[in-house]
Amino acid sequence: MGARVQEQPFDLAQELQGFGAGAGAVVTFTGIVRDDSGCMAALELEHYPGMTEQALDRFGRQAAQRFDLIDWRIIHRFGRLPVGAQIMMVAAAARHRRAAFDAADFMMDWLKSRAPFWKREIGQDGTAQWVAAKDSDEQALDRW
Amino acid sequence: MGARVQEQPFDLAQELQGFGAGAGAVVTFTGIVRDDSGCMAALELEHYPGMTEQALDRFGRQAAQRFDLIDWRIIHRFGRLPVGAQIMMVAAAARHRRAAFDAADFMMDWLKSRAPFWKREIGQDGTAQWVAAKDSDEQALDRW
Amino acid sequence: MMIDVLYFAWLRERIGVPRERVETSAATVRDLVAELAARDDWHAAAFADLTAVRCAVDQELVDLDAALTDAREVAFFPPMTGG
Amino acid sequence: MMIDVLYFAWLRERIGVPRERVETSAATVRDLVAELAARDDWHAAAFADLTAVRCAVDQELVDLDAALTDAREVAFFPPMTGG
Repeated sequence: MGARVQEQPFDLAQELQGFGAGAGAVVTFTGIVRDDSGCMAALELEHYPGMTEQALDRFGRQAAQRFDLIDWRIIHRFGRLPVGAQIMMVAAAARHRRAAFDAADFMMDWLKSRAPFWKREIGQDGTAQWVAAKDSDEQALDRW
Repeated sequence: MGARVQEQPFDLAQELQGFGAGAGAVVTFTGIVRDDSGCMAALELEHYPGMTEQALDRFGRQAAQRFDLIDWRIIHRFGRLPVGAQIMMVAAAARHRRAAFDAADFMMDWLKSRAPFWKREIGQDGTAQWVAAKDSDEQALDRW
Repeated sequence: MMIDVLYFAWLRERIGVPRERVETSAATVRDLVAELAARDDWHAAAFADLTAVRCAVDQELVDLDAALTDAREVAFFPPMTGG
Repeated sequence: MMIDVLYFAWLRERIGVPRERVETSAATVRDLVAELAARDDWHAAAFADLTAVRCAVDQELVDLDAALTDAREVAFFPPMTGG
């Protein structure tokens, strides 16, 4: 149970060691740096130290309460992440499948537009461009 | 990409080695033997060799087409699985989050009521009882 | 024609064998079930409530009114509980 | 009162510093923004379109009409893009 913000990579398998004992269902989501344009080198993530940890912890605790989770984990990286690198992961363990799926989805929706991260795409030519927030991510919160 | 039916345990981390290169989102679901009554020792899974492999492969290929997956995997165990043991896993890799979540959900819904497995609960006292199919699992297919 | 008939889960337990080879001229799965149920009390018990029985012909799920033309393998089992 | 004002992402880039300490008697975030925007062209540019600016007071998201009573740290940034 818990949230972590870090620059270094994480190991999904290691994070799931002893995770969710007694659960019947574990759902994980892993976000990876994707290059849609074919000319991106990396994603650079800036965050708000202090506030970020608090926000992630709150999303996890809210999910735990709402979906009666047995265990949960949120890990989010910052810094320069090359194409193909892991950005973040959430994991949710519950007695039943639906709760585990919904909790992972819920944590992701909150992370997307309420966790203080800002992404910048770094091109292979060195140019940098801030990623705009999506209206659809904002609207996704209305589901909950 | 692919489905497997096996008696021995699987290692989620090993299954995800090199999984979904180029994807932006990976969702995994792991099902675990849960003891709700406090007196269960194991789950015994019987299956229909030949048909099972075909069915799982079809669910995976249907999910890949419908949700434009970059990669997918289904592993399902049979035999005697003690409380706490993994039963099965699905993994879905897609460009975007929604597709990866929905594909994992879709594969699970089909697995639940259309993959030829039958579960029997083995009590700590040695008694055995077939697990009845749930109407809600059957109805879940109407979503797709 | 000769058909391999397979049973799973409690159908296998009630009938007492996992498979048997039968000679039949049944046109549909339902006709085959009627023939099997007439064999003995165990078969009759297994097929007593057909709402609890599912069927596959040559490893494809079908309903009871499916034709048996060229079928080689027919399986009977309770509703599946995978995942 | 003295407040630490923090900037992130393109607000930080436009203003040119990640944080500054300001003496203010602003009652709300919106009042503070008006004071900051009046400082120089860079601040004015950063706050030109307030629909693109989000704010946290003492690390809690608030809207621009939130009071600043006892605030120690106020942060301005674009809409967040986590996950």
